[in-house]
Amino acid sequence: MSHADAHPDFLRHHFHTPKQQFEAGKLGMWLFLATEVLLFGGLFCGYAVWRGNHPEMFKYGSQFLETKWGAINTAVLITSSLTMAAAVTAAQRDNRRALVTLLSLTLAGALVFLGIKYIEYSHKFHEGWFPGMKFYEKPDLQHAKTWDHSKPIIGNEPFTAAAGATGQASQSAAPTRGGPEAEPSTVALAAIGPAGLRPGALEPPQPAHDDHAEAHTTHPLQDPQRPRNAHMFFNIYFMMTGLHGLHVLGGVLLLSWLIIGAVKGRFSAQYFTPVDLGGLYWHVVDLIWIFLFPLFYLI
Amino acid sequence: MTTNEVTTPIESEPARETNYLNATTGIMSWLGTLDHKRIGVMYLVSVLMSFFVAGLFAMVIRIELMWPGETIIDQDTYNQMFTLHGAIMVFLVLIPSVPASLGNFVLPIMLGAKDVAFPRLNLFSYYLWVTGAVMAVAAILFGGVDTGWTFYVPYSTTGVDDRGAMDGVFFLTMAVFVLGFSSIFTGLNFIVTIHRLRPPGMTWFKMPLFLWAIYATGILQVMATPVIGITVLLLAVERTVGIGIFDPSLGGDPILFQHFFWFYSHPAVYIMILPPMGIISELISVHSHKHIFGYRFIAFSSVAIAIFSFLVWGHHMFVSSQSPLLNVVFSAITFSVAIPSAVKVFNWLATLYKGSISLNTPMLYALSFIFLFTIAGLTGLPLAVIATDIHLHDTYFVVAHFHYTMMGGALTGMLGGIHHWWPKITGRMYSEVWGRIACGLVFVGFNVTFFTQFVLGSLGMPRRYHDYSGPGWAQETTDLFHSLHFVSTMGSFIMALGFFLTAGYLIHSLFRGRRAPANPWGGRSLEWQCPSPPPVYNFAEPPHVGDCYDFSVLEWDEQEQGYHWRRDLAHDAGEA
Amino acid sequence: MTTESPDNPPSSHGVGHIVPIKTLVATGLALLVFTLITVWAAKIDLGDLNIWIALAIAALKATLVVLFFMHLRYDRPFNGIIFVTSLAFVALFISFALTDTKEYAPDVDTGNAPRVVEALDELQQ
Amino acid sequence: MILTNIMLAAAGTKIPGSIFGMPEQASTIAESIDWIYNFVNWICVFFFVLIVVVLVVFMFRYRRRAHIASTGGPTHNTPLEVIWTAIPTILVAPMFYFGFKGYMHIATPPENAYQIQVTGRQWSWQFDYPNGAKIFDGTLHVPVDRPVTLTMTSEDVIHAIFIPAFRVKQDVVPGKRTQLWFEATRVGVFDLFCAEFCGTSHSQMVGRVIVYEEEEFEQVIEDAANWIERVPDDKLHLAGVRLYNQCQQCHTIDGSPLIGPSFKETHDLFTSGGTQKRRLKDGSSVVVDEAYLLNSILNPLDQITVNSRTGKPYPPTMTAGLGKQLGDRRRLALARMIMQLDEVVTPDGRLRKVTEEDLDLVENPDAD
Ligand code: HEA
Ligand code: HEA
Ligand code: CUA
Ligand SMILES: [Cu+2]
Repeated sequence: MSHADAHPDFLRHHFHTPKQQFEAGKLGMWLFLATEVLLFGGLFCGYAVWRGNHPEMFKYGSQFLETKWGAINTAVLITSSLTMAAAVTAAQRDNRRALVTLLSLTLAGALVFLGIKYIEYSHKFHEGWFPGMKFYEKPDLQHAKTWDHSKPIIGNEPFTAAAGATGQASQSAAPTRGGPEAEPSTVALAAIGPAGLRPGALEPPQPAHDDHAEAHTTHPLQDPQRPRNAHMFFNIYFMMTGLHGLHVLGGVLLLSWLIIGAVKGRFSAQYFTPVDLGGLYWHVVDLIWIFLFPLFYLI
Repeated sequence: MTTNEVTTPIESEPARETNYLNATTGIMSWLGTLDHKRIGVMYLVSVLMSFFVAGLFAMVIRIELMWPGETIIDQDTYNQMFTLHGAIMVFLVLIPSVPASLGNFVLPIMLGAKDVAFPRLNLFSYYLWVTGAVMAVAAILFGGVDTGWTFYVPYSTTGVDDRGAMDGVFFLTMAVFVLGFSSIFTGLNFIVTIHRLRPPGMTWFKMPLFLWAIYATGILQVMATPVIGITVLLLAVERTVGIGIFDPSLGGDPILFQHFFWFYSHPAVYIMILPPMGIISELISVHSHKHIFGYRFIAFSSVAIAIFSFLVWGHHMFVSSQSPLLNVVFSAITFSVAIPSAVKVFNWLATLYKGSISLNTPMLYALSFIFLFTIAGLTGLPLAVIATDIHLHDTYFVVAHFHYTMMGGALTGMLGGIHHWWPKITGRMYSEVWGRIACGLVFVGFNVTFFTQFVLGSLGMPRRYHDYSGPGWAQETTDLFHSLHFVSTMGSFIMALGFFLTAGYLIHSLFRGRRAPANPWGGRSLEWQCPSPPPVYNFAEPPHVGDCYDFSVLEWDEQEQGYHWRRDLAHDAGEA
Repeated sequence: MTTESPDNPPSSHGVGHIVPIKTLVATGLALLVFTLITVWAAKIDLGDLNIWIALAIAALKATLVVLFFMHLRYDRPFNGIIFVTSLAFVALFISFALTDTKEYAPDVDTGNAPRVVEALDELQQ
Repeated sequence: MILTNIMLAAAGTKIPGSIFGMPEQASTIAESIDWIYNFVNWICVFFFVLIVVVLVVFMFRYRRRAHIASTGGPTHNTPLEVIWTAIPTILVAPMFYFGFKGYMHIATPPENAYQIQVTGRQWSWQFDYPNGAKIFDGTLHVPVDRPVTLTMTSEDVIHAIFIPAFRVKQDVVPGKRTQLWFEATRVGVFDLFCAEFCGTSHSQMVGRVIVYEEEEFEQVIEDAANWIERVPDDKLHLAGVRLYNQCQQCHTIDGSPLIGPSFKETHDLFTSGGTQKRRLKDGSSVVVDEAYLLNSILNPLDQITVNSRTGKPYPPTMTAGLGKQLGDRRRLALARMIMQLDEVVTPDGRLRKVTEEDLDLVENPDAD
């Protein structure tokens, strides 16, 4: 019974050997990563289906994302992944100074990434690309400078949609016999759908008072060429990058905790499990971004 | 190792050896415990409480349906009742039930380990469960939820006029999210434990079948649950800010939601049934004192069910306007799940052959499991046949089917497990007589309640109906449905009485029950080698691992009212 | 006591495999190069092919990360199996769900899609 | 099921249809579906009986007699296990096949079927016929022995049409057009249910299918298309009674608020001649007159009313679709009905029965 003679501090009572503990942790982490993959998998599925249905939304919407920022962020994450992997090696080699440095570099990478995302997001918000219908209902027209106040932001949309759909419906509907009640549309279709339950959604926002009249540039949302519901592209964009961003945020906390541990000297060649597992997590965050980047920025 | 524990009559109760229950005291020693056994017990208590609450809702549903017209509650309340009943039963009760309570308790002991791989994660899972439960309560307080447990869009995303409201649906979906992670962490923990904490000699094929079942469940928990997480997250975001993925007016696809939902929720039904199936494998073998028949087939059938179950979710969507191609594919694959299930049923029967069957309470539950699950599974077949499912979908036939699986199967199995391990968990024996009576009542009541619903469903009674009379209803239809609903409700009263009794005698046994011997039933798996209740770290030294279905090494001790190792074999029993 | 069960074989060296920094740096550089390639490839208009090329490069990058940064190359195969399984399930999910979108009211909800896609294509040429 | 049937038969309830509890057969596919159902169920019965008999026999034959381990018996038997893995595998194949064939039949509507458009909304059905007839009261009129295709969509949430006697069911999905077809084989009246949960009054979204002989059907549809035109103006409020079916899920006539304001309340406001006004969600109030009524039927969301009992606004459940579909004259009829509510409600608070004579439609009996 070797555990009786060598039971180091870090070894939890129900494990027999450090190796057993390490491998348990590692297996657990891989399983957790599998759940992360599936969690994002759901979003990727939503992306695939939506894009399959509405390629035009994606084509149009992605123009407003800047490839530059996306590419820089990709590079940042890859580099921080590299430093993270190196940190693990440093820990395994008992090189505490290198460990602390490398972890700090990784953390810096995470922060830069978040900073860039912040720039991108605020830029988008400023342009009026918000996640969710809810926000489109009440655009702050009074203080906005970039769009034409006299034109509705989305108000026209569901209406045209409904009209288009009903028009089609009446064509494909069974022949109608003239009569006082043979109104053109027999099947009012879809597009007004659930919006019918939500009164505000259909009403064009009230044109604002015209005291900011100098800002009469047409906003992309008012572009007549714009495909229906094109702003919905940004919903999936915000959902996916947002959830990814939350994971980066989680990574920031994790890395800070690791750095503290490393400074205190808690890790060694015998016990570097937290660094290793934290690294695995961080790489998966990188991995997901590797896919998000082309899917959103490079359409 | 415990064969020489002293038997004591109930009257004079001497202090016990320290065990996990009395090692430390005070409420904090429970709330902050890392001991898998205590966590298991906390789960058990919480899950049973939730079951009673949801059961109460079920009784309200049944009473409402007893007569045509509005009997006790109005339409909206009714809709909330079945939603909460379904959601609580599924997410708070059945998903965690067996793995997190009984599994937590016996898994490490069965393996011969001191604890699960990640005790803190284990406790964290429990508190996630509690958080989920609290949020479910919040959902009730914030206006309730009336979407059905399936949350189909667009109904669930457009229920209120004021979007963005933090209302019942929001809270319930977030509760499901949190509960999902509780379930994920439990499954993850168990997989790692089974992989990494098996002591020497405990090979894969020496593990009790219950652990195989838990392992297969773990796969499902880890691989399927994240999808419900993202589903409810999207739903909540869709409802609060209108993200549009599922909203047809914004270009979304409501059918996509159903894919999302069932991608998890179909595997989820096997998360519910696999562990009870594992329990049944144990019970059948132990209580007929005979080696399990076809160990490997049973073990692999668990894994097969787990894997197949990922491929069949579309059978819930045959009439949803899913593409015909998918309908056909999903129908075909659905049958594949029936085969490993059939293997299990036949192997259990073969285990009984030439057994020495004690018809005590756990065994009665096990036998009724076989009876009920056979009906449950077989009625799944007409549902899997597309042509007939078109008629049966969303009728009471489906309701009956899933109550037979979930209640007649999963819950019956769990009750069998609770009775089986009760002496081990509490150190007390319950009243065998009352146990059998209650089991009989539940069995009879259950069949009267839900068998009737098969007929009701075939005849066309749609589910989620508050009423079966009213301006549009034909009188004959109302009368027909009324007679059947009435019978069904009568059955549910019998069933409720059964549960009432069960709760009564179990609680009674806690205070008055006879002291349990280490091995009252003659079980051979490792948990019966440690005292009842077990000490804190389960085993001082690794126990003897052998064929866990070889009962010939045990003998009955009249004085102790339990089994112990045959004296002539004691030397190689690995005892201290 | 050592834990040896069929999937717990004794290993020659200590805990975990040490990946040399050199390997890591090489991997990192390769990843950066691939990033450049993918940005460049996106600029060429290949129609439907573009997305697949981008995804293929992404998959390649992901493989590198998993194999070297995440040590999977040196790790127990079982961990790899878990990861691949999760990917397989995602693929399964997406492919089934996508099969279904063809059914999604093509005549109702295409809106002005074809026209806009054409217009955009023209703009880019 | 057989057992329950016997039980219920003893209790005096008549169960129609097959022994496995299917309802009467009234469409061309019903018979084949029932055949498949019986086929699957007989296999199930066989296995069930087999399993239970074996279970019970073993249970008693091998009852525990002493505290001993079992007398032996096999621990496994691979050939046997392979056999009982194979048998179900073989048996499910025909099940799938018949289900598949039956489904393909259900899923492919015949080319020349009679077309009816269906719109589902919370919580009523609208059926539109090729001749312009629109039926709102949940009654689906169809000819016998002629394939009928329903082309369906929903204006709000998912609904489903379910006609048990025809063995058909199909979800009605917003944003999508789904189809359902059947060919009735018997003249008669059958149930029609909404089978997908759609909110509060889901259980009241039921209707009838009435199957007619061909000539009678033409007549009914003809009438349905234009009866309202033939009602003289002074009888329009009575015509409103006939249209009230689709309102009753939300609007009572006895003053109690349901999902929407009671017609009684609206009527009282109207008769007050403007002295009492209706309170609106936005805080303002409005005089209830004919113009207001017509507009609220057409554009219900324009002016959302406050529930006078709770002080909260009514949910915006009523879509504009319904009011539009009704057409001018039906809207007028409903408005008149509200205005003259006291003339259409009997002293005991029920709606008056309106006959053909009342509407001056006698010479051409109407079956709407
Ligand atoms: C624990 C839960 C559980 C389990 C184990 C099962 C098991 C099965 N279920 Fe069930 N099911 C549910 C819970 C469960 N189900 C729930 C909750 C719903 C409804 C959800 C909702 O809409 O709210 C549902 C709904 C449901 C549907 C959709 C119905 C509809 O809405 O239209 C279908 C359709 O295929 C189905 C099929 C099956 C099948 C084929 C099995 C198989 O696994 C059964 C296999 C078992 C056997 C076959 C019996 C044993 C074998 C023999 C005795 C040998 C002889 C066998 C043969 C000859 C094949 N189920
Ligand atoms: C674990 C799963 C589970 C379990 C165990 C049960 C248990 C029961 N269920 Fe449930 N049920 C579901 C899961 C479950 N159900 C789901 C998922 C749905 C679908 C919801 C949806 O459509 O969204 C559903 C729907 C459902 C319906 C259909 C509602 C509808 O479609 O309109 C009905 C109707 O009869 C019903 C009845 C019952 C009854 C009588 C019990 C009984 O077995 C309950 C017995 C338990 C008790 C009675 C409590 C304990 C006893 C006491 C506390 C004693 C004293 C109490 C009294 C006498 C009142 N259930
Ligand atoms: Cu419409 Cu249910
Ligand atoms: Cu299923």
